[in-house]
Amino acid sequence: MEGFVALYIFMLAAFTGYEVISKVPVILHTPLMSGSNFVHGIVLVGAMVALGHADTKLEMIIGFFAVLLAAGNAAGGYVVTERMLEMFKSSGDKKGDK
Amino acid sequence: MEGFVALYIFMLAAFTGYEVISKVPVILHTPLMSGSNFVHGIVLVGAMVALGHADTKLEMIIGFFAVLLAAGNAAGGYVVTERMLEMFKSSGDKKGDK
Amino acid sequence: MDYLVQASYFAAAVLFIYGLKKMSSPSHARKGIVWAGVGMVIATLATYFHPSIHGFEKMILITIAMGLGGYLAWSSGKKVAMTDMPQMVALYNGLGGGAAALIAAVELIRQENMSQIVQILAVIGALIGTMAFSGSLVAYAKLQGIMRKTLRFPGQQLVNGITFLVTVILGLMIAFGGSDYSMFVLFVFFLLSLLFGAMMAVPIGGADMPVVISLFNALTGLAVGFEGYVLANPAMMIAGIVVGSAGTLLTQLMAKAMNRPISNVLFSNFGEASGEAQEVTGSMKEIEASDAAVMMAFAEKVIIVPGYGMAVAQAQHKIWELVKQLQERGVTVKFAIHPVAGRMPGHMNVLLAEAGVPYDIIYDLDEINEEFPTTDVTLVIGANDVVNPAARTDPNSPIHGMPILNADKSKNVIVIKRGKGKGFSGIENHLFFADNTRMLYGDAQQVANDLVSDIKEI
Amino acid sequence: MDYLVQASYFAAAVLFIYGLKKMSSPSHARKGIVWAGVGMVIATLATYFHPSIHGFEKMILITIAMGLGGYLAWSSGKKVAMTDMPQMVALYNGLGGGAAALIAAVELIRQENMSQIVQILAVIGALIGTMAFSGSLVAYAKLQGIMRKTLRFPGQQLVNGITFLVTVILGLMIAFGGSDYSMFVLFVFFLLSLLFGAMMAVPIGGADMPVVISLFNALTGLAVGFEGYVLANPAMMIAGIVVGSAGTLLTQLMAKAMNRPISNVLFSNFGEASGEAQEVTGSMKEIEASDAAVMMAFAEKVIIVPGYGMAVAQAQHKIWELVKQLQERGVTVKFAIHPVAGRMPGHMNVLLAEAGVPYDIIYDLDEINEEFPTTDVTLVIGANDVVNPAARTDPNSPIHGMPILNADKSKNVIVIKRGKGKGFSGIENHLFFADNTRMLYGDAQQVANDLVSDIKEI
Amino acid sequence: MTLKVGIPRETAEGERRVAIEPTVIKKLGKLGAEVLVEKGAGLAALMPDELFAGATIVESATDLAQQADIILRVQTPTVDEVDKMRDNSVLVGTLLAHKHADVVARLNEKNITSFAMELVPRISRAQSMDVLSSQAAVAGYKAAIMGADLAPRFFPMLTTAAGTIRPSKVIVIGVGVAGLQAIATAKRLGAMVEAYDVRPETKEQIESLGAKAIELSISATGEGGYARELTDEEKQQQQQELAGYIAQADVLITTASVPGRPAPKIIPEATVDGMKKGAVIIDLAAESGGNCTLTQPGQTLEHNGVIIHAPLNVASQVPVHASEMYAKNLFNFLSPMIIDGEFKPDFDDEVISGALLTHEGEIRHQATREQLEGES
Amino acid sequence: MTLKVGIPRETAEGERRVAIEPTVIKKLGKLGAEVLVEKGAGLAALMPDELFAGATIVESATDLAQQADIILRVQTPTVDEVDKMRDNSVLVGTLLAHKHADVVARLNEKNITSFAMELVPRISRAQSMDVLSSQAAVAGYKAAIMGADLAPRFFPMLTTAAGTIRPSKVIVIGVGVAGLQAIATAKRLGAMVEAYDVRPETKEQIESLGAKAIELSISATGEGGYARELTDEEKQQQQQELAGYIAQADVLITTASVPGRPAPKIIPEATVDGMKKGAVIIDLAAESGGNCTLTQPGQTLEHNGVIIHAPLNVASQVPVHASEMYAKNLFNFLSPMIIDGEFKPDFDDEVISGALLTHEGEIRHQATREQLEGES
Ligand SMILES: NC(=O)c1ccc[n+]([C@@H]2O[C@H](COP(=O)([O-])OP(=O)(O)OC[C@H]3O[C@@H](n4cnc5c(N)ncnc54)[C@H](OP(=O)(O)O)[C@@H]3O)[C@@H](O)[C@H]2O)c1
Ligand SMILES: NC(=O)c1ccc[n+]([C@@H]2O[C@H](COP(=O)([O-])OP(=O)(O)OC[C@H]3O[C@@H](n4cnc5c(N)ncnc54)[C@H](OP(=O)(O)O)[C@@H]3O)[C@@H](O)[C@H]2O)c1
Ligand SMILES: NC(=O)c1ccc[n+]([C@@H]2O[C@H](COP(=O)([O-])OP(=O)(O)OC[C@H]3O[C@@H](n4cnc5c(N)ncnc54)[C@H](O)[C@@H]3O)[C@@H](O)[C@H]2O)c1
Ligand SMILES: NC(=O)c1ccc[n+]([C@@H]2O[C@H](COP(=O)([O-])OP(=O)(O)OC[C@H]3O[C@@H](n4cnc5c(N)ncnc54)[C@H](O)[C@@H]3O)[C@@H](O)[C@H]2O)c1
Repeated sequence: MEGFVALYIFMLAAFTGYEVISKVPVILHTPLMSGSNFVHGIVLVGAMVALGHADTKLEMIIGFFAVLLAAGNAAGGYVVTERMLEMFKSSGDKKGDK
Repeated sequence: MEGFVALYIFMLAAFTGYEVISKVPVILHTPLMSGSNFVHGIVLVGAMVALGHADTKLEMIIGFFAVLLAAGNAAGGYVVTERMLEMFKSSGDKKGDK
Repeated sequence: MDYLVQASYFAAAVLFIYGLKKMSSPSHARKGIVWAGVGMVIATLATYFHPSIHGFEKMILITIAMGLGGYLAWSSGKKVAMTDMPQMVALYNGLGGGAAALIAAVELIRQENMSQIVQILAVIGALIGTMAFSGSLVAYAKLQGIMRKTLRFPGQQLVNGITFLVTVILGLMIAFGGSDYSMFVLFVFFLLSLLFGAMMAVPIGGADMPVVISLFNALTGLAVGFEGYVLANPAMMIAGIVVGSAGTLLTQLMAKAMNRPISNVLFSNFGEASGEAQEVTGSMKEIEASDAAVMMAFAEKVIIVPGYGMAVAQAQHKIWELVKQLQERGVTVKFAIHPVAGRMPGHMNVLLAEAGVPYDIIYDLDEINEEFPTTDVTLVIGANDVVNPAARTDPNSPIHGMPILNADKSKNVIVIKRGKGKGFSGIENHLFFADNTRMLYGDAQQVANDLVSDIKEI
Repeated sequence: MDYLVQASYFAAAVLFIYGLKKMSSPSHARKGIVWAGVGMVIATLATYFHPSIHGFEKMILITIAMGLGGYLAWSSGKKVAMTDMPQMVALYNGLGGGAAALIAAVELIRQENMSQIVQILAVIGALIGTMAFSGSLVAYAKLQGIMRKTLRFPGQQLVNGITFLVTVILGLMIAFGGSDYSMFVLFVFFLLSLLFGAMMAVPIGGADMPVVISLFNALTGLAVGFEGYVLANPAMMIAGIVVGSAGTLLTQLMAKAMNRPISNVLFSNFGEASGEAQEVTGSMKEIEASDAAVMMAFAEKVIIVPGYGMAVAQAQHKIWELVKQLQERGVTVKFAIHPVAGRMPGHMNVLLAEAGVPYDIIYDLDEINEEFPTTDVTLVIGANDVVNPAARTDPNSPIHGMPILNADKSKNVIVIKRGKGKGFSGIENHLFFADNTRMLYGDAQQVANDLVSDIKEI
Repeated sequence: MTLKVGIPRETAEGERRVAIEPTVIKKLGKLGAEVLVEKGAGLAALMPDELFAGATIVESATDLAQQADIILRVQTPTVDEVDKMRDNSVLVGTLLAHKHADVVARLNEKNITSFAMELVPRISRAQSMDVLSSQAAVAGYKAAIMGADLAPRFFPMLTTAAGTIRPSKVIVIGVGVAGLQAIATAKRLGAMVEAYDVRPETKEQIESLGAKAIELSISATGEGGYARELTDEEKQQQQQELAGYIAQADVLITTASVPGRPAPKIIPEATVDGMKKGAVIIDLAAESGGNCTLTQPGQTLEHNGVIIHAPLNVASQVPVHASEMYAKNLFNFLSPMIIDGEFKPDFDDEVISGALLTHEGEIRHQATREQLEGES
Repeated sequence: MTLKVGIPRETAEGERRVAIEPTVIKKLGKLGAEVLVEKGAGLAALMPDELFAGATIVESATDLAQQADIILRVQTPTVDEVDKMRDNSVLVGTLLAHKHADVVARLNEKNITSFAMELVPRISRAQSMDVLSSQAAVAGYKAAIMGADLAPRFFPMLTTAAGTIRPSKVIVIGVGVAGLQAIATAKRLGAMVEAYDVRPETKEQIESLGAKAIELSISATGEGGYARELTDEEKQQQQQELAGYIAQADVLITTASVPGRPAPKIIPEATVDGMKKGAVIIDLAAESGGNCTLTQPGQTLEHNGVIIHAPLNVASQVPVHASEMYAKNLFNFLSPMIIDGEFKPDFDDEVISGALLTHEGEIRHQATREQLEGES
């Protein structure tokens, strides 16, 4: 990928991340931290690729652990976030989506 | 440029545009329209390139007009927007930047 | 392409986004356009070093074109009256669309081994850009008064539809024709696009114009973005698509502010609604709470005229909150109490006292009537008869001879009421139709509530 | 790479952004994580078809690793107590950072003709990812109670600084070493990164922990984004950088919510501030207005206990507005008036009546005292003595024997006051130190104002 | 010779108001009129003679009557007082012609042009001359204060160390100008206020003051914003339904009236018997007989532990402000008729002709003429 | 034999309160005591005997005194009434020992255990027994109502077709319990309220009611939340500075007092002379001589157009709620002493010992003892 194109994507993504988070109530800080923690679980995809094209034993072992850890990140991140946000559900749904 | 990369840039740019505009007071609709009108004056850059690599007479004529029009877009857009936003200055500055 | 150029483009893209972001808040708006302007200058200068620009001669040519176009637009933009701004926006927008279309034309004529995607986007950009060009020019002509009639004929929609269909088919032929489409097809394609854009704008008129201009603006943005892809120019891509997306949202918001779905503006009763209202001498002009909030927040002096409606809505607490917020922003606020406002002597006093409004900002008719001409905004809340100029002017009116609060003499009047309800005396109020009056419909308490939160957001 | 995979990645990126956007508003938050989850599943499944994954055997291996890691994390995440959530976030975050580091390791070991930029980003990603890994694990260990001591020694900062410097130098050697850096250097580089991350986390403790976890979270995001570039994977790039940027902002916001600059948390008095406060039995725990607003907005029942401070601040109108907003959201709100609240008999009644609070939601001590245990949030506004449990428990207290409102028995208590001011009787109030009490500092009127606008935003 | 406007001291018993106040003197002066005030005319309204700067103080009522071209009064003059007036002079006041046939006759004989302020048509333009409204506003305010003073209870709710005092319930019957003002005042004091009127449009008005409207199953809207009289059946029903509400009242303020007729008897003895001990009735309709059957106009009595207070001429108890408003009403009425210092009424004006009682030896007000000449 | 608590009818002139109310009867019953009430004891407070469900109605005062173990009163009994009481019985009431040496002596002779409620120490725990506070709250409220009733003006601002009525200015001097309540009530009615007290901490309290604090250059904080007496010089200065403010008042409410001493004379004749015609002074300090030198306790007089109203025993004018609060105060005081239906006071408790006047033939309250035995 061309360097500058990556820069554009990085810039836009950074702006997007910033905009999405600005002005959230303090009570959502922890759930959002957890939610974004889940999102970088996408590293799993990279880990799969790394393991996928690993050639040597060493690379494969490292790759295996990469997938293992990344899966942990994704799965754990999801469960924990979901449970935290569960708290907002009952009372939120009570009033309908507003 | 790879097709999907362009798609990513388009997607992120669209999201950015959306976020930037959402929740503006009605009174800013016209100035913002004017401001974004100025921003797409960047077409000037493209027009310059088009004229720059024009080979035939026809292409050059077309290119010339492209630059002419684009420059009109950029310059006119700027002046008009600046004048509209001028109105917000006095009262805005009165209270300091908040 | 060399690094300097690329870096400049990148900087321009960042500055555009940053500038637009600033522009969306009233107190920073002005800085926003300056930042965006800096971005534009950087990008333009850098382009002189673009590898595609061969030779000094071209640079001269570019500079001439740029200087000419820039000068004409700049000077016209400087001169024009504030009230003519909308058509200027339309004009400049049309220029941009035209430029995008011309770029597409150059590229399509060159037929330089484009990839399929590039070719498709070039065609789409050409179509959209051309439409925006002709449509915007029509809009400009109409607003400027050059073109007076709003052409309408039976079956108009059908003709438009067919034109569009043919244009699209030609477009497909070009887009998927590899490099062997004929120049003639290309020519007809552009011509039809031009025609269609104009036909879209011709039947629309009156208050719908700004919505349509905004739509063309969004279209230009898209065209620029697509041509940016064709030229592999990310600054154009980003700026174009940001404007395309923002413009689309803006168009929707503007249509919503007029209480009309966008499809309604474009297709159904092409501009009819607003065309007719103007036949009365003056019309009731609605305003959004957020707009009213900005008007008051940036005013120097506001007078509030409460009436029976405030009592019915029990809005006094909210109003007082509103006043306190205005005061915090440095606005001078006074209450003007008409002797017979409400339904009993002192009705307003009781309510304002309940809300805790201090006596020293409450004025009666004699004390305040001279102040209206120097007042930026008079906010009439659920009052009707007590601000009805008919009492001064119309000897046949049942309220003739009753002294009234001269709200109509202030620079702007905002009237809060629920609908078309008459006052106690049951007569029409011409204040509501005055040029400087805006109607803010809704229950007074609800509206006051909205105003309070809108002012907070500024 | 084939289109399907690319399209899936694109969809995943869109879903991540959309999901995060939803998560940032309380009423939609839960849908947000579900959308993001869908994105993740799509991306993961698509990756099986990624051209880099050679052979069935690898797929099995991947599936095993994924299953194992996923299962362990999922089941531990399901089981853990709500109060232990923060450390789980730290743990999972560490795993992600580790994964990013390991990817970097694989790529750097392969040394497959990387471009210079790719190589630089791979190294940066490795450094950051490794730090996030070890740092998060230390944070986890500390919160989980596995590691109890907060190691601190003189010159700690110097040692940290040197370690970091050495790591960076090694990193530069690798990044600009073309393909001829030694494996040993690579190994030492990773080791030192690991060490540095841990050392960063070790001295921090107590209330600063969440801030640090958030910081590591942002770092993991960056690492993932950079490794995404290395692997030419835009989904990773976007998701990673979005998280990196969002996480950085979040870290700042969290530090701000604790009234400490982020540098303070990280470098100066490493966790000392919070360490000491905990030596008292219970401590005063501050809360932000926006947080308090959410607590009340999502409560079933709220009791408001006004006191002399409400009178001093003349906050009654604002409070009533707050109550009306809560009522609109379906919250049951009652006012509890203590017999001697304020400075004269009926002081609160006068003020509430002035604000227009209807009598039927005003209760006196006998009527309401039993309701506190079933109350979600008790909001104490400028009251002190009348909610001081010492009256019940401490026979030596000057107010012993005075009946009090049992605010302390409700599930949560929020106390609005300006500072550490005592009440009329001049004694300390243990309610303020209770586990279920949060202090909301500020002038009662100002705070009520903030609460009102915060609730509107939810 | 300049126009002389004279203001005598009121002679009616208990009348504390006066038909002038300092700013009106100034304004009349600007119109070119000279103001004569009888010595001590303002004393009862706590306005000593010194306050009337710009006016000439005239020692005796007779002198004043002899000098004045226009006489402003609060209440109807006696026949003697009319006798002292100059022929062809002008009289403005609350004349209540139907109660004072003799006075009207004498005015006629003396060719006096008299205007009865209570007859001013209630159109928008004439609101500033509407003495009924201005004095009713005073009465309504005062009624609530009297209620609070006479009640053995607190109006507001009070949570104290010695227990919680429940707020009093105040019921207002008849929601005209006075009733609305009574509602507003009682609400201010913290009472729970409910109100009832036969005219349905009062519901919104009651609620616009934050009080609760009592809704019964009958309505009686009449002409010109006034109420019509109810049929016997309706009255019966009204009384019964109301009694239920009234039983809970701590203070009951009644202001119901139908112009030109005796006040409707809405509160029979049975209703009073159903009331709480220590409840208070303020019957503002006492002037026209009272809304309660037990009412003795002008007296305060107790019936089964219920105090029935039926004050007359309530506005006169707030003499400073009542006089101020009354005087301004008169001025607003008078000023269009004084042109260049001369009295030139435009008898085509509906306000002026509406209020005109006698002129050039004729009774101009139709109802009064019919009543009096039918009688004679 | 169960403990008998007796409540006689108050005999002091103008006293409308009674030391009991229905809920207290129930609560005393729960503690195992029997309640005896003299016939008609509650009539003046608009509580007929039927209301006292659960209590035994006793025909005569003598019978009651003979049967009761504990007697609850509002005011000090006469010597005769004490004579009728049983030896060794208990008396609770506002006894004002320093004014009634004879009564105290007789109580002592009869070995009666007597508690003076006004002596209850003003500590937090005893707030629910503080009759001074509860009755002062009533008086303060009533003072504002009386002010509004006597004033010839409106309290609130009123913009009407007949001109704009400016709000009245009410000034409150002495911002204790009564003063605060007066401020609150006058504010409710829409008056502009300013207030003054020598204690500086009242500034915040005044402002907490939305009123304006008058700040002079002197301060006088004493012990225990009460004010100390000022020096002569200070008094002079206070009077002069205040006079300037008072000149603008429409209603002046004075409540200043220093416990156990005559009320400070803050309003000399010169200040009154400087006031507006029609201004009203409500001197709540009348009980201890009044804050105005012209005050005649118990009377309403006019001085140069200013009405000086100096009512005594104001709380008694709101008898229902005043009695209710008073009775609850007594109950809160009594209840810790009634254990299993028997009277077992804990004389070590500071509240009980503080209020104890006579016990076992001794005067237990030091100041009273010194005063009386020094005298004898
Ligand atoms: N003060 C007195 O003593 C007295 C006594 C009797 C009569 N009057 C007469 O009353 C009139 C008073 O004039 P005014 O200007 O105060 O009132 P008005 O002329 O009666 O007008 C009130 C307006 O408020 C609007 N409104 C009603 N409820 C509302 C709500 N909930 N939210 C927002 N708007 C609401 C109504 O329009 P929508 O229905 O469209 O909302 C109406 O046009 C005069 O004509 C006066 O002569 C006065
Ligand atoms: N009701 C009566 O009749 C009466 C009469 C006399 C005495 N008292 C006594 O008064 C006390 C009443 O208790 P209470 O709980 O109502 O009041 P309190 O115990 O006096 O406490 C008031 C609290 O409000 C806070 N505060 C003051 N101004 C504030 C402002 N502008 N904004 C926010 N907070 C503010 C103060 O803390 P900060 O300074 O930190 O803000 C203080 O802790 C009791 O002890 C009672 O015995 C009552
Ligand atoms: N057009 C104007 O400018 C103007 C000026 C003043 C008053 N008014 C209107 O005229 C109305 C009456 O004014 P007023 O105060 O002089 O009235 P009023 O003194 O004649 O009567 C008082 C009230 O008693 C009510 N009433 C009569 N019979 C009743 C019954 N049996 N039961 C219950 N209530 C009964 C009437 O409906 C009226 O509201 C006012 O409400 C006002 O809106 C209009
Ligand atoms: N601790 C408690 O629980 C408790 C209970 C009740 C009252 N108190 C306090 O005691 C204070 C006094 O109560 P009170 O109403 O019985 O007082 P009070 O009736 O004895 O006196 C009334 C007021 O007059 C003021 N005063 C005295 N001399 C003055 C002068 N020369 N000029 C102006 N003002 C003068 C006093 O400062 C006092 O505020 C109250 O403010 C209250 O805070 C405390």
